Amino acid sequence: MLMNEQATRNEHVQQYTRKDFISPEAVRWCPGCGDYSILAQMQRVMPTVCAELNLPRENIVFISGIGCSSRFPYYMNTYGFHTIHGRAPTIATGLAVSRPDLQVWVITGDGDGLSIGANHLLHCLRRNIDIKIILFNNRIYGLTKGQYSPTSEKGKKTKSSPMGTMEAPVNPLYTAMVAEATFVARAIATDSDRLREILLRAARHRGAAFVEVLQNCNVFNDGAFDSFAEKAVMEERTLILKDGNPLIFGKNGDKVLKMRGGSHGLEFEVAPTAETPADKLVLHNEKSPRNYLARLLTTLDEATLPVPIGVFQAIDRPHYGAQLQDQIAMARKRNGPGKLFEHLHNADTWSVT
Amino acid sequence: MLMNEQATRNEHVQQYTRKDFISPEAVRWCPGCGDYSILAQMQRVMPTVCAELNLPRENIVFISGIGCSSRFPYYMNTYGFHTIHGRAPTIATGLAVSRPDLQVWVITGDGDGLSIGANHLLHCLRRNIDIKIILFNNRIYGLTKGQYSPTSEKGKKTKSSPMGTMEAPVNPLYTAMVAEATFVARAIATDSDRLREILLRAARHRGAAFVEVLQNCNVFNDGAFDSFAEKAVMEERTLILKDGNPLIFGKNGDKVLKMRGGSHGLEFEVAPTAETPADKLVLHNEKSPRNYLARLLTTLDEATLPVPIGVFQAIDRPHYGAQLQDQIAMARKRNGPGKLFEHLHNADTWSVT
Amino acid sequence: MSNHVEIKNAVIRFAGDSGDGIQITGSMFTHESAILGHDISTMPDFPAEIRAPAGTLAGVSSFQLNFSSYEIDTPGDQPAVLVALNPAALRANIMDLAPGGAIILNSDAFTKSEWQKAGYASDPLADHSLSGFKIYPIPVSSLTLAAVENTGISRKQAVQCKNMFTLGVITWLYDRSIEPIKRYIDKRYSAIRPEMAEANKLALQAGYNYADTVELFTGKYQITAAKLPPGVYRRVTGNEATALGMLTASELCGRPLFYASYPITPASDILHELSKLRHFGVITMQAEDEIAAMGMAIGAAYGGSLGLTGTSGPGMALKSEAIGLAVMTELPVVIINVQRGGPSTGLPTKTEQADLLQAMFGRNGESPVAIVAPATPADCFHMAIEAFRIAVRYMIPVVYLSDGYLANGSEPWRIPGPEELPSMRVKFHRDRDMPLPYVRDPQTLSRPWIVPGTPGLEHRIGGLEKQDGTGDVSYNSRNHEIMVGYRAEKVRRIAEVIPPLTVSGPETGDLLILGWGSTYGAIRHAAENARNQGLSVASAHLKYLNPWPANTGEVLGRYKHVLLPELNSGQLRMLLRAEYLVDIIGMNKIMGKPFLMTEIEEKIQTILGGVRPLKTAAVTC
Amino acid sequence: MSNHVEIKNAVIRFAGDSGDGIQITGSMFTHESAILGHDISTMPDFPAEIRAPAGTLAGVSSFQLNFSSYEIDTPGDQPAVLVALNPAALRANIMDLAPGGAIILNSDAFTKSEWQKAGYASDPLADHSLSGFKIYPIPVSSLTLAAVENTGISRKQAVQCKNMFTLGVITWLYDRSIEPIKRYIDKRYSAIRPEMAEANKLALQAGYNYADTVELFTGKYQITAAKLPPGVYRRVTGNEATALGMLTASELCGRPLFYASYPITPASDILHELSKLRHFGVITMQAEDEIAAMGMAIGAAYGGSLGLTGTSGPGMALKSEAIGLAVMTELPVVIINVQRGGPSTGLPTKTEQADLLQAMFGRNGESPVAIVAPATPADCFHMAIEAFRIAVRYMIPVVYLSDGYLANGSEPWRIPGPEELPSMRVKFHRDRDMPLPYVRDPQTLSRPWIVPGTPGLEHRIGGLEKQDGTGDVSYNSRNHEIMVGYRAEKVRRIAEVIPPLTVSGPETGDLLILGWGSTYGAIRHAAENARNQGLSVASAHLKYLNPWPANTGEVLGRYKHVLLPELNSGQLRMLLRAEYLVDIIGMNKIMGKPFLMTEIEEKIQTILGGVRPLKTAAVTC
Ligand SMILES: Cc1ncc(C[n+]2csc(CCOP(=O)(O)OP(=O)(O)O)c2C)c(N)n1
Ligand SMILES: Cc1ncc(C[n+]2csc(CCOP(=O)(O)OP(=O)(O)O)c2C)c(N)n1
Ligand code: SF4
Ligand code: SF4
Ligand SMILES: [Mg+2]
Ligand SMILES: [Mg+2]
Repeated sequence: MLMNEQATRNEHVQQYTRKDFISPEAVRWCPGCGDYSILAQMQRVMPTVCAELNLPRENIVFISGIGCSSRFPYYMNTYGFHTIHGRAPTIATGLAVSRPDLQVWVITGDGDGLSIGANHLLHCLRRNIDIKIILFNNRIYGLTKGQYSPTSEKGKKTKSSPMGTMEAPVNPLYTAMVAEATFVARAIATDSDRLREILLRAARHRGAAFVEVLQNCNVFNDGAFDSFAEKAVMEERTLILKDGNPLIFGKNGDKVLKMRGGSHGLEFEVAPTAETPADKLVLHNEKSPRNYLARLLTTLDEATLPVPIGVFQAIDRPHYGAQLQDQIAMARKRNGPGKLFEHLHNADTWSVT
Repeated sequence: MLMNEQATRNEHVQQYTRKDFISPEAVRWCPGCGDYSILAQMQRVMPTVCAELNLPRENIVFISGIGCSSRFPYYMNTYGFHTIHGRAPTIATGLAVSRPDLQVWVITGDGDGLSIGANHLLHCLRRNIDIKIILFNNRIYGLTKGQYSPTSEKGKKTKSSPMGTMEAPVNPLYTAMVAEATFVARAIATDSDRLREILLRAARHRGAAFVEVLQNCNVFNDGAFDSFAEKAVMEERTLILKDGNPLIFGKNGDKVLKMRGGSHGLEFEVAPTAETPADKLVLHNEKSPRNYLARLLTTLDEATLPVPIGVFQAIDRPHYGAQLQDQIAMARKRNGPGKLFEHLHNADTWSVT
Repeated sequence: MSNHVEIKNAVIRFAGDSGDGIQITGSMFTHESAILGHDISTMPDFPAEIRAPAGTLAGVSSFQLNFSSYEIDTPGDQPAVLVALNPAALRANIMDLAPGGAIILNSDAFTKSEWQKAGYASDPLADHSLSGFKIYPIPVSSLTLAAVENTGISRKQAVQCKNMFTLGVITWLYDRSIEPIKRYIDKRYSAIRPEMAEANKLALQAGYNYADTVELFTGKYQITAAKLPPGVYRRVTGNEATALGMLTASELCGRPLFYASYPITPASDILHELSKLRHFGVITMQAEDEIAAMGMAIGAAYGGSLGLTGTSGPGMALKSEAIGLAVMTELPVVIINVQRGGPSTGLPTKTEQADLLQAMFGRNGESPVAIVAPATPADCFHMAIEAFRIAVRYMIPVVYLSDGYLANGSEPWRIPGPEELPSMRVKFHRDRDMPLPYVRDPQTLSRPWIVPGTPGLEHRIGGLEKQDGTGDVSYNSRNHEIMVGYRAEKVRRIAEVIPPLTVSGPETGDLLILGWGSTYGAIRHAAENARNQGLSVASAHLKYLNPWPANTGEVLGRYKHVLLPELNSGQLRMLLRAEYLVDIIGMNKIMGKPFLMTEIEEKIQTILGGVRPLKTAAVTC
Repeated sequence: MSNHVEIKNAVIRFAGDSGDGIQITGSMFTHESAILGHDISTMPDFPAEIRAPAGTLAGVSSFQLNFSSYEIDTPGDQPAVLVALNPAALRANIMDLAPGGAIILNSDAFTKSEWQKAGYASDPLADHSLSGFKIYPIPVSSLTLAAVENTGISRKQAVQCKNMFTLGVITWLYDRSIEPIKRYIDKRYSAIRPEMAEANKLALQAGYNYADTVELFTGKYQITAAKLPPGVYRRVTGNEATALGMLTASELCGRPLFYASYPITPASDILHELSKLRHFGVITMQAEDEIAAMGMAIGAAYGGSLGLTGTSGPGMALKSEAIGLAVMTELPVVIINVQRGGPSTGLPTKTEQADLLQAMFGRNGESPVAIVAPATPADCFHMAIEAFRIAVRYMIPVVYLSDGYLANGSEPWRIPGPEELPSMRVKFHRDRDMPLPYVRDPQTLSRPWIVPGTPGLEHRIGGLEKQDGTGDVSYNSRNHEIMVGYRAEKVRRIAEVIPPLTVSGPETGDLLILGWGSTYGAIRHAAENARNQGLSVASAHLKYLNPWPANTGEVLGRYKHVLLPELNSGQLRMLLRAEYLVDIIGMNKIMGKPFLMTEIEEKIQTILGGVRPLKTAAVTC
């Protein structure tokens, strides 16, 4: 009855260019910050997103928490909401659920999303809210000038841990998997083509999409990802996930990642592709909802195994908003659309004359 | 320098009996509530805990949040702190880290620990704080009279979800695994012997122990676990984990749980034990820190697979408090023990005469 | 035995174990009283535990009803009749019973072990401790068991019918027919639990018959119907009326209602009520905590819905940071706080008014919000609408302060017609030529409500200080001062659209009793009684707490004394003293319970018996 | 050129891009000034962004220093000298420069693109907009590059040395030797980055030589050392002094310090400082959020440590529910709030005093805490100790209200000797014969501190209302009222152990200027100046905000007018008005900046130029 007038989307959306997504606000990140590339790729991919989904620019909203990364919405020429530390998923939930016509993005950092805000992240993923979450992981607190974050490696010395941290780092993707996220992916800020591809896939996904973007903070944690993200080593040290393909990586695909079972449980190992019979290759499967392999791929030891990049999981499950609309429709079918005065009288009443 | 006088434990602790752990407070749960059994087993196991660990009763503290379950500390004749909703792990952390001589237990519920308090749970597990967390999972909000909880099955109709819930339930044990908990176990409130055994093992563990206890709320969610926890079906429907043993269950161990790989990822299946060659049996291994199998065992589909009971993981990793004491020792070795007035003067000073 | 006594009102309290069905009994009798045309007011009281051990003081649940032939606004100070189903119920309630009052008790429950469990040192029926009261012992348990013998229900279920037996007794006592109750039982329970419905009716009848036969009572009481304004009535609790009011606000605004909440006593019922309204397009979400609920409401308001969240004190504390965000982004969110006893977890099932200053000041920085507070359960409907009327007109978060007493208490509510409701249709800003999200309406100072999806008005907002007009981030000093000023002034201007403070009683005089929130009934009637005794006492009630009605200072100035009873240590009093430099006299009760009329009447006597005169300094500042 | 001008104090501001090393330059010069025996006071100012785009207004960072031959308590109203490394730095700071003040600027940076980036419409050096000032353009960039040419560092690094060049110039201007700075550079940087240390020294020398040679300036300034009380001094910022004070409290109590915090500007440095103190057994934990940090501090206090947490406004809002738990369980926790501009995220790097009412009332229920507030950076040391002295004596949470201005500002601090510090050794309760955790000390009303591990005293506490004495859960009405009363009275009794409010200036008179927190210096000196002009003006400073010193009302009553300048909209004023019904005059600045002395002086003139007399009603209530 009180449906939103915005609920119907434009028939034909105008053709946008990258420039249409650049806001007038001057960008204020440190020179050299990895955030620039993420911003650029987002601005570049947006025209495609809008065209594909027939989405006008005004129906796009970026919602962030607090942190360097969370300044992102100011630079996108869309609707934007720079909220408070850790709470962006909650605000995005309220918006996305009440306005199914919008495309809602959440921008968060490793501190914003995994320290103060991890609980909201978890719950919004398990609700499968139709939002696209991009977590900028620089493994440090940038905006507050260099304390360790939940993703900082154990033993890291920072302003707040002069003798080294003592906690096991959080694994963002594994956490998202456990929280039943329907779309889970990882990208590297400097790996622009793939980053754009992944952003596009997130945009297409209906339901909660979670993307970790590894982003260098050149001021407080420079080189955090160099060991595998540097051009020179990337091919050897990363594993590009492709749906339906085996877990092959390295120069000319010469290496393969395999699982080994046995009395000590299950473990991963790397073997030469040439020595592995084709039928022994495990295939990556994004779409199997109970795919343990995809979950385990989020947990590979960065030091000894390749770092998977790409889409780990992309499954189809009705999102919260859709289920809610179903309930509304069902309730209307059952009770008729709500009529206020009828409802006010719908109780044991009596008259006084 | 300012070490706690309590830091040295008594040489010989008195012999306790169950009665020593019964507080004078009248128990106020509903008649028939599953909480009674958990309380009884805890009171029964405590004398053993104290004897084994040479621990005087006054060094034991129970800390809880809010919920029916969180009334627990009032009934234990130890130190107790009934804190606020969801925050027990934080208070326990402050206590355990500053008082390594104490044994600190956290009592929480599925709402307390996994809704409002999930973030603290996560962070205190990854810090490996030396506390023992018992989560009473009744898949409902008891104290607030019957709203759904994060562990309520999808579609559940409750006061706050008259048309059924729409979110995927949280898996407490899998979540604990992802949070790098060093001890992870599950028990059933009514399965008293095993419950006591598991409580004892948690007590022995140094570091963060996480135990989920399935507990019936006979007022708002009666029979939630009957499908596998009822005496008649338990043998067929649960899998009792034993370290180093294969995943055998059912009458006379006639069934075995196996993993199946392949193009659709990894999946579990049940097979007749008789038809499975001994060398194809996967063995349960509590102690392998990167044991994927143990993690996956927390995720079995309750409807189609057996429900594992027992200890999933028990690994040795220095706990936060121990690492902290190491840092303190190292700092003292490096700088000498702190001397206040020296420290106040330890800067560029000048004299005015 | 056909001795009929005509009385004006009756206050009766049902008490028993949590498992005894006291709340249902009370509700049924209330319902019937309302239908018979009495004015009614109720007060339930139950323990914080779901079900404390049977027979203990901790497990006692009670329900008090005042029904009357004239207009009332309180459940009554002292019950004249106490129904006690066990010794604990007696012990926990006896101190409230009026001197000479009647105690109807279940004598079967007064065994030694039971009275000991209740903490009695000797049998209260045998010692002379109850000599000031009229005692009617009835073997309720055994008579009930006998009555339902042949229905085939279990003994446990049979025992549960004893509340219906007592209801039968009471129904007889007030000279009513039991038929409406039987119909009510049929309507509610026949379909789901037919054998229990049958047993309940049998027990009811047995109780009625027993009273009619046994000549226990010396007479029956008759109360005529009250003269309420004409109209169609229903009974509502405060929580129900709040939910209905919020729904109505949404319909009046033409914007969907979005309610996010985390369960908490005594606010949860609002969530339960609103989640039944999917056919209205009402969205309810059970959030993971109160912070999330607040965030969701903000997100919904940003998107153009009526963003609503509700909680009680501890949850309110958690929301405070996010409320600040709503203040900064100037979004119309309503936050319900059903106050309970504090501090901390406090007394979850008891009432208190101690969260006013939290609502005013519980945020970092200069962070003003509007505050409204309903006065009675039925008034919740009206004030809920007011909350949203202010929120959308001024683009501001509004705190709606109810309390446990209002939330669970009930009274008859005259259902308004469409013509009685304010018009408050909202319009979003769509003008592409004025794309500035922080340009203010010159009258209200509100910024435009621009919702995502509006072409050409793409903009960014957030929690950092905003540039006047553009809404861009600004660290400029002068701008900060201006914006702080706007946010404060906006609240002040709300006074332009709220009704002035009105008084009951003389326009000037010796004493004004001022109140806010659920103290309304006790204050009003205490003042009325004082006037009936010839004293110059007026009463006035603040339903708008930030800002106050524009004439508040002026009204206070017209009386020699101002008395302000509050269920806290003087929170509103402090604010009024600071503003008007008037030496308002405080009257403070922090016992988890509402004021009794007599308490206020006594205070009036003390003051007008000749204490310190009102000291007034500057009335403005 | 050997024209030496003797002056009493100098206020100088360094300004440049965030990446220009302004804060370091300022610090070094300050440090040297302090060592030379001047009294000093500093005020840094930097953007909320880590590094905003170079050359823009948003990226400007500045550092102001007042150094003096007499005692000062403020960084000075208006700099007499402004060092501006680029056009944006000039534009962002010029309005604060004293009329006729000197501008030393880097002429290399005044290219068209640069002044356009700063938002100038024309070249400020070419148009006549700067005609009211003395301009000293120096090609700092090119001279620096030339000076460090042969050190082998990169061009980027070479450019970074230009701050040292300007420091050389300034050092010459104030007639100082550059040797101490060179030594300082050697000590700090030689070991880690020897080539940069070398380059910095070369640039420094070059600047000094340049000033000495070029005859740019008409003379040098000389300032004699200040007459500070004898003793050993060091320079401290407020955050450093806070950390040192908390450590000292721990040593004095003989209890370990436990600090849990979540990083937030401007409080983070306290965490950084305390985490260096592992050898003292100080435990620091970076919590997952502010709620957790508060919980951890409570847990530590429960275990017998000094539980401490620290944050700024938004984090304070988050802690509020848990602070309520500390109130209910009566545990000695200290909560540091380094206030910043609000509401919401507000102005993270700017100062404000707008969280006082949040500290007082930001919790559900009647939930009183003690509040203290340091007056100057060095005073932070003392008040930190006071916070814990009160917390452990009264078993109560204490809020310690610092602010951004104190936190980052610095001044010389005379290091106290052991004999100057209070004795505050704590004792735990161990008496098995009195096992009741809520039996109160008759004098302080504090409950005993019984820590786990104490045999025979096992007990349970929590957030539900407690039974007087036993501490058991109690829903009893009367008990609730008693306990609410105890918690309030306990706070009031703290007045017995805090020093009375003292005044500077006449004991009675026309005007009292009252202050709290970081406004101390500006108020004190403005009042002093007014007295020097023959006006009857006194000043007093409240360092204890809940409760106030016992004589507060009496002091206020001794003056015709009371003026209360606050960096908020009148929060303390409201409290004092409500308590004493005194028409205190407010003076409010909400610009993210401290008061200038002159602003207060002007206000004094307005008031004593003859406005409304003080209206007083009842002084007690
Ligand atoms: C309630 C609250 N607590 C703390 C802060 C301070 N704060 C701002 S950003 C931030 C962490 C930022 O880290 P991350 O999310 O990793 O973002 P990055 O700056 O690294 O992109 C913190 C602690 C705040 N603004 N609000
Ligand atoms: C801040 C806050 N929010 C909400 C509540 C209300 N509350 C009390 S217990 C509870 C949930 C209890 O559920 P669970 O943890 O599953 O415990 P159970 O009662 O089922 O044992 C809630 C929502 C509260 N006390 N405090
Ligand atoms: S501090 Fe780090 S993350 Fe923040 S803007 Fe600078 S480089 Fe980027
Ligand atoms: S409500 Fe449920 S969980 Fe709570 S005490 Fe009763 S049976 Fe137990
Ligand atoms: Mg980060
Ligand atoms: Mg539960």
